Amino acid sequence: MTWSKTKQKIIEPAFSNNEGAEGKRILCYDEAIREALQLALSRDKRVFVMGQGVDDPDGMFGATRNLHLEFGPERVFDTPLAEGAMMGVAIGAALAGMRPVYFHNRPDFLLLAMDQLVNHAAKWSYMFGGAAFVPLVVWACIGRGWGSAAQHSQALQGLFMHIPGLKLVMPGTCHDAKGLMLAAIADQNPVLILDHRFNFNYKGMVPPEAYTVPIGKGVIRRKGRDVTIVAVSHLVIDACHAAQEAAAYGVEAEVIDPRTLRPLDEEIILNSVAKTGRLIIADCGWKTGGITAEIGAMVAEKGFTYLKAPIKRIACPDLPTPAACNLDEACSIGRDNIKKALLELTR
Amino acid sequence: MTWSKTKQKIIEPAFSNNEGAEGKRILCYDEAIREALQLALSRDKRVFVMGQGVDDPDGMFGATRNLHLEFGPERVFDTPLAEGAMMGVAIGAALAGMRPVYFHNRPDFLLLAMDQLVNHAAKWSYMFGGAAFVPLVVWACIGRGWGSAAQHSQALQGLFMHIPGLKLVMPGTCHDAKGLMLAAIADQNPVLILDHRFNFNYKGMVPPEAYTVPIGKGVIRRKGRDVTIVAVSHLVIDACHAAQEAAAYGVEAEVIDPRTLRPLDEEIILNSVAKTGRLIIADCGWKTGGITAEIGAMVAEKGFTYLKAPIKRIACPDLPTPAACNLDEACSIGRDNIKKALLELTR
Amino acid sequence: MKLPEKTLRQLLFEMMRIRQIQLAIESRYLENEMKTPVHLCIGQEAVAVGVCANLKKYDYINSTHRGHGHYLAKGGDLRALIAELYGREAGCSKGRGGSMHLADTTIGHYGSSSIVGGGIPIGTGMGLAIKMQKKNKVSVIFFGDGAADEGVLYESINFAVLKKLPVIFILENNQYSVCSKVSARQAGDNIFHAMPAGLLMTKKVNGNNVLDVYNASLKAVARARTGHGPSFIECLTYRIRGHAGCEVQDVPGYRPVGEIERWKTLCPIAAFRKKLLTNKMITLNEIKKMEKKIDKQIEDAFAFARTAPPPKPETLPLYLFRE
Amino acid sequence: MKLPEKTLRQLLFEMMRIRQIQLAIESRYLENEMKTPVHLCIGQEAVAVGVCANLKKYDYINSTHRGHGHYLAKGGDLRALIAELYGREAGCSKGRGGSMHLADTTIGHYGSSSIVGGGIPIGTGMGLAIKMQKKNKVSVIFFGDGAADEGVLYESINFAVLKKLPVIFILENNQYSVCSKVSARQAGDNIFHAMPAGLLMTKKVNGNNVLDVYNASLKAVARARTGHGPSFIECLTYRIRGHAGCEVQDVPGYRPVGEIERWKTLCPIAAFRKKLLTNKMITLNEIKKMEKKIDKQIEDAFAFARTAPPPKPETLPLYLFRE
Ligand SMILES: Cc1ncc(C[n+]2csc(CCOP(=O)(O)OP(=O)(O)O)c2C)c(N)n1
Ligand SMILES: Cc1ncc(C[n+]2csc(CCOP(=O)(O)OP(=O)(O)O)c2C)c(N)n1
Ligand SMILES: [Mg+2]
Ligand SMILES: [Mg+2]
Repeated sequence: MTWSKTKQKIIEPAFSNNEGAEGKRILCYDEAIREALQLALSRDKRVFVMGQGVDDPDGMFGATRNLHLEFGPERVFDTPLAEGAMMGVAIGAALAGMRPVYFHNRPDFLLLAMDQLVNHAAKWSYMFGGAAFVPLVVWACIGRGWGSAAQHSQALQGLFMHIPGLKLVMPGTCHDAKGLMLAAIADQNPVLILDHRFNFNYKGMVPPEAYTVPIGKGVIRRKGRDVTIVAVSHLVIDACHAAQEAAAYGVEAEVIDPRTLRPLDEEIILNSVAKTGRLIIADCGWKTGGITAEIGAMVAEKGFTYLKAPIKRIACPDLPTPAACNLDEACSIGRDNIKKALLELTR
Repeated sequence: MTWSKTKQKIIEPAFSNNEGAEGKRILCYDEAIREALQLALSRDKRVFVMGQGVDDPDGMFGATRNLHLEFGPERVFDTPLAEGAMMGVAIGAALAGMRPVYFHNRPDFLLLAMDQLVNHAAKWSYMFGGAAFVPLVVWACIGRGWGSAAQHSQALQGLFMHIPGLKLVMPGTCHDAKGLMLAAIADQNPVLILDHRFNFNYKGMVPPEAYTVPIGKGVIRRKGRDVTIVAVSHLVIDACHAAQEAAAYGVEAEVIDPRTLRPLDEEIILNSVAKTGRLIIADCGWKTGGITAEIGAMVAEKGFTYLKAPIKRIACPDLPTPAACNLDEACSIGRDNIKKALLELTR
Repeated sequence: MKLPEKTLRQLLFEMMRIRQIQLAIESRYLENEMKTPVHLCIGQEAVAVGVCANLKKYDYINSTHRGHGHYLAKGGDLRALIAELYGREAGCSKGRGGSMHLADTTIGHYGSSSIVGGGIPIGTGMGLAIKMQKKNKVSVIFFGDGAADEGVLYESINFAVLKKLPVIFILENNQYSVCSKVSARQAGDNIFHAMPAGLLMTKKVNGNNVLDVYNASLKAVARARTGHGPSFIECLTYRIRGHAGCEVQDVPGYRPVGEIERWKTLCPIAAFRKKLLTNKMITLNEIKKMEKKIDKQIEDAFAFARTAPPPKPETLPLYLFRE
Repeated sequence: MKLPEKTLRQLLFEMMRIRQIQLAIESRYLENEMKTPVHLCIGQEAVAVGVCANLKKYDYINSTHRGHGHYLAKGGDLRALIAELYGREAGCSKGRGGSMHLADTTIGHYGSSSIVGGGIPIGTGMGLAIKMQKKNKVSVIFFGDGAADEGVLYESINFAVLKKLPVIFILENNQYSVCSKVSARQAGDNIFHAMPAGLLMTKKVNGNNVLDVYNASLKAVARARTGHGPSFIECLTYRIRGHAGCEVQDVPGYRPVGEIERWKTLCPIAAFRKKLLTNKMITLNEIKKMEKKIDKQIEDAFAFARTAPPPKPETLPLYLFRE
């Protein structure tokens, strides 16, 4: 596959209501990712997919279903439970000319691979003055619910956003899930994709051909003049709904989906705040030192003069996730939290 | 040792010039830590010290020197290079009633133990509704220089600040190094202490008795009305010097040493910004998603109305550390960066 | 070694109890009231029971995501277990842990991890504490064949042997990690069986034979208590149900045809029951009585759990730190 | 096996070259111009040389913080090495890596990690790539006894055996990790020697005898090239200098009296030199010539490195990402 020739789609179709979707092909989120993998595997023999359970009968969240049958067990394979070494194996394979896609069904397990991911993958190109490089895609699913509790519910984007040398991608639509996966595989560098489990409920327009969505470019999902909401992953759709509801009160929110957290499209955020003067950041990770911290501080540093009001940070409470569903729900954030913040900020 | 009876010293002696130090005892930074360990080991037989090289002839940075001779190899011992398991071993010992102090000579190596530290130590008390708890001190030395390069120069406080359930301590003086170590050992929870290598050049007044410095309380190191500087670890002294120099230009900076990053003493920062209206945050870790992000966003959220100017974030460039000393130095931050920011902000 | 009849009957009772409790959970799981990912140990009861029968209340155990059996065999409170599955404040982890995070410190169970292999070094550290405190306890670590893929096992065994810790590593080899067979993940026979006996006592036993498990762990416990260091026991067994939750939730297609059926015929409880009956150490009637007794306990526990209150929302931030 | 004289002389030459280069670094290190933590391999030359003599240019090696010998034995450029130590743009890692992070992709050296054990899975992954690409290469991984404490070794060997990868694990056992003796960290003999030969070829050799190392790795390479999977070779050797840097920087007190002196008498170069001289395969004069030749190379490299420019400050952000 000649990645450089892959068409780049910058314009994202309207997605929350699938406006203009008539006659377009609609796929589920897992199908969109699977199609990206399928295309990459067919077009580029350097690409392979590894990870615990990728060859399970159901595939990983459906996204890898039967790929091992189509491409053989050499190119789509299960791994031992050895997250530390397997991350190193993926790095080594990338160094030696392959394009591994390494799936993890929880980011919690990435903590076993932090040394390889942070000390090795993220630093390799720099450390050797560009002599070698690591075209590696690491994919993990975040999300909570059903009492999964403290070790199976983390949304660790706040950790990974701190690491120079690692690109961090969090798609919010089916279209982007496919296009960002292909962009990540085409990238010459380590890219971490975090997909929220809730996203797997989405359907959306997904063009059948191979296309990439650029890493590092955000998109405005809804235009508005009063408040800017930067929302991450599944919260993009929540933010759009909240904005819709707030519109009834005369508040017009602009919703930005950054799509990539690192590199972050600071410009799109600053331009929006320049217009609205108000900023809400919504993230499903922990608050302290997380995504909302970086984006908030960035605006307080570079867009201070635009700000007419304090920034608002909506994020999960700084707690391990409790199992009991009433407590778990009390920790979750979504449309209502965003709406509340919107109305408070414009009151 | 009955920790609850240990005297708490909240007032920190003037330290940068050792004003009022006549007749007081002066110790080096390593001696201060060693004294804390020595006191803890003598008073509480649950306390033990483990870590690679703690029984080396020189001890770890001098801070563990000969403790194994005084307390025996059962209580002060070297470990295999197995950071993942050894962190778990320390946790298990803590659960079963011991008080381990686990030394690491670089935080880079903590990345091998992230699973145990983040998924286990930090979550254990919450996960079992308080049934069990982990009184564990993890100590690591940050710092750069002499071409130590990408894997031996990281200052990873930005990562650890994101973790609920982990206390994060970064002393800036000899006095605090001792008092915070004792407070950490007395604490019922996992505490991570990060000491900067530069601190080991410090001398300062250190009372001989056992005392603790409260975890979660910052201190004003210099009073001023124009700008608030929150500076971490060795940058506290740099900030004081920068403030001194800026005073010649009529700028009076207030320097805050938070001492603990998690829990953060938000009040002391907000009160200061309420007075000065200007904020500089100086940290020796990476900028994006690090300490300066959280403190900046916190003020933009809770102290927005006090702010008269954009916040300034002084931190290391978002790069792995290069070996070549001229590049390494270009990455380091210190007095001059702070002074420059001070003058820019008040111009 | 001949065991007293009382012990044998107790072993049977404990296995039956764990089985019946698991079945009760399974049958009620689809009501969607236990909102927690359960991992049943149906078919593996002999391991937990055979090991724990050798332990004192004060000994430590460390368990996994598949931990109901270990918790119960060690003497954990049944009501508190079921309440935990229902996410209640009265749960053994106050509803904060769920099925994968059980604890009962009064019986030496300080909590289990759902990170595969996560408990192994922790149990090793508890062994270190025992040695430093000069106590006469042992620390038993249960883990699966999946955990044996993880390097932390190697590191932990090395440390336990190095320091001669009173730690017993129980590899519960049910041959699968989720849908992944052990042969797809491990290169050969477990390398630890090749450790010199003087350093590490190693044994491989039929994990579906409670007496084999009992006898092997009896030796390991004796060794540990007398300061002779750690042991490693591999128990070959089989998970009859799906990885997570109950039979109907199992994905089809990853196990060879007939495998489950064959292992059902190797049921550790049926075999042992038959043996005791044949040897006239128990009567059918007595077994019936046991079943009834257990059913009553189960009814009681579910009734308790169902009506117990969930945690109060305002308690959400509690327990992050110990004061 | 009888080796051609040329090969034998080459082995001697390579070892001498590495030694003289290390000594030159040591003697100039205290000038404080090489601002990078060096780890000399004086005394361990036979390992790097004995192994690499069996490798082709396109084969991969993966090394450690103590990597000068591996880099040189594999054919890495000397000027680029010394320039790297001086932090120059002309260094093999453009001055970004320093002594612990050497790379030369033209000779299959894709960079080494200073995280102990960090390179082990990476080299294993390079073996995986070789297999997937159906190339006739091998991937050699050098690591120390300290790295053998780390679980990642266990995980990596398991994976290499499972997938029959063309990987050769070279454990360079110099008996210390910094000041910590191997017996203070490892419970017994290395467990991998107990792996069945069919799965993993294992050997223990005198790492100070270059021919022993050569012969063992010759077999391992043949095995790997013919698709028979991985090997594990433990080479017993000794680090004559301090852990980091030179003799004068070594902390006294952690090695038994006389140990260093004894190992100095077991010098791999002196022994091999004597052997060749005795067998009349080389003359003293020829050795002198070799020394001179090497000295000239060294002079040239240092002269080059000293005068080479450091990286330009404005290049600081380069290379974080590959475009
Ligand atoms: C470190 C880690 N990797 C992956 C998982 C996902 N996971 C949960 S249970 C499980 C199976 C573990 O198999 P095994 O240890 O044999 O235990 P069993 O389920 O068979 O009892 C896996 C892979 C996890 N929880 N932790
Ligand atoms: C994971 C990790 N832990 C600790 C260190 C600190 N350290 C650097 S070199 C070294 C010694 C390693 O010993 P060994 O692997 O035997 O190599 P040698 O120095 O003897 O060549 C140690 C402990 C490190 N770099 N990485
Ligand atoms: Mg299993
Ligand atoms: Mg060594």
